[in-house]
Amino acid sequence: MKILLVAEAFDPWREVERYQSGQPGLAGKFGATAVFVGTLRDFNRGNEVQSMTLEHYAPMTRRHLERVAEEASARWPIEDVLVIHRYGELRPNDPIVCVAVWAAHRDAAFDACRYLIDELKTRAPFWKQELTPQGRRWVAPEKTK
Amino acid sequence: MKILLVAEAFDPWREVERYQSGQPGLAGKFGATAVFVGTLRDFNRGNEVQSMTLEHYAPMTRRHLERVAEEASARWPIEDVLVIHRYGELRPNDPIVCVAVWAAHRDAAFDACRYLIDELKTRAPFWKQELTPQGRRWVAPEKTK
Amino acid sequence: MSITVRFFASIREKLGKEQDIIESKGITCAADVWNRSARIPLPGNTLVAVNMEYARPDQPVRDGDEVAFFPPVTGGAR
Amino acid sequence: MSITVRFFASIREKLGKEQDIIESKGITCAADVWNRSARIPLPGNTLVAVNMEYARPDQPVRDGDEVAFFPPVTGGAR
Repeated sequence: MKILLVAEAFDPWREVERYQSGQPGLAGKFGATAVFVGTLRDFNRGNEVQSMTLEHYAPMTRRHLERVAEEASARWPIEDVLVIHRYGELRPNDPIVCVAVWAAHRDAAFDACRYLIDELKTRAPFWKQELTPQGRRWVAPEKTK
Repeated sequence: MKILLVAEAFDPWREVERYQSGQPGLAGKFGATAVFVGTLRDFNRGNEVQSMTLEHYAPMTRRHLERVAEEASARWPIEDVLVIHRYGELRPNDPIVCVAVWAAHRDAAFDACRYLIDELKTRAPFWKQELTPQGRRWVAPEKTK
Repeated sequence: MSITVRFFASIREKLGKEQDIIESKGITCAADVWNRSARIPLPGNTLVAVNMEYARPDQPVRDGDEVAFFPPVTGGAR
Repeated sequence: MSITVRFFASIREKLGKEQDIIESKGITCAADVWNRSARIPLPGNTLVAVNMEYARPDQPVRDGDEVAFFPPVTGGAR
């Protein structure tokens, strides 16, 4: 299990590939990998987005991401988890978050991946501020699904 | 939208990265990418698996994969789909199938990705034969979930 | 004036052939194609495709069609 | 004999400060920390964390604790 908080742009596919190759114990043991990547769009609620700043409460963020990953591991039969979350200033098309789950079977991989992304959105202390041509604005939290 | 049927081992993360970078129209338009990768395990139902041969009905396979991808595009607001399915002889740890979906929002990306993998399993004409120390055996179809 | 017949996977192995070309004369449906080419009863769980579309055994077939018989599919990942 | 106070995002901007260190004397709960440091009423949707665990405003705090106040979180992806 690995939790990464990164200040610079990252390539999620390269990170997933690198993490997976670096876990020789995984080879042959997992039949399913589910990956979710959230990426900064260049528009939101009708406005052009020029950049976004992602503020966070570093040690608390890490603790809660770890806890969500541990909960997923306890709840589903999964082999491994990788979570990468960006912070700092992002440009459109920059990945914001990447969640990857390795499991023997696909249901567990999908369910745990979705749980992770849903939980980290509501529990990890991150705040987004967008820069649009109309100025800076804090992004409002998502309505309950 | 792209459907690839490949005879040789492929790196799904590299293929997803390559496809995404090759679609400049996607940049900034998608906020969510969901990817599923199915990989050959070295065991199944208690037996060691030494290799697997994936037979298919090439033109029918392609037609049905395309149709499933079109159905997903009609049913969810998604931006793009990539499906890669291996055939021929596979070794443990070889990816079998990769499904990637790009969408504005995560629910559509997850739901369409899962629909694609579930549907292709029941509709695309592929047949798996495993080689174990006890000999060759055709893999039985999955029970309904 | 012929119909192409294809067999896959365990059915291919059981029959010992993967392709057949039969006369279309006297053939009205996919089951007729099976009977003429396979010469054993059609196993109950066999899937049938006519021109690469899933079909029932009683689906009409005509000259030039491609008719395939195969066991339940097992693609994708577990 | 002190408590570290942290403010984030729109609350940090509104108060014009991100960190405060206050005397623990006379402080019994997280709301007391807010009142001493912020000097405005606690906005209704403010989240509170004591030592990096989510807490209610009436959660007891003690000397050496870190108490944080922030708006609803917006991490992850839409």
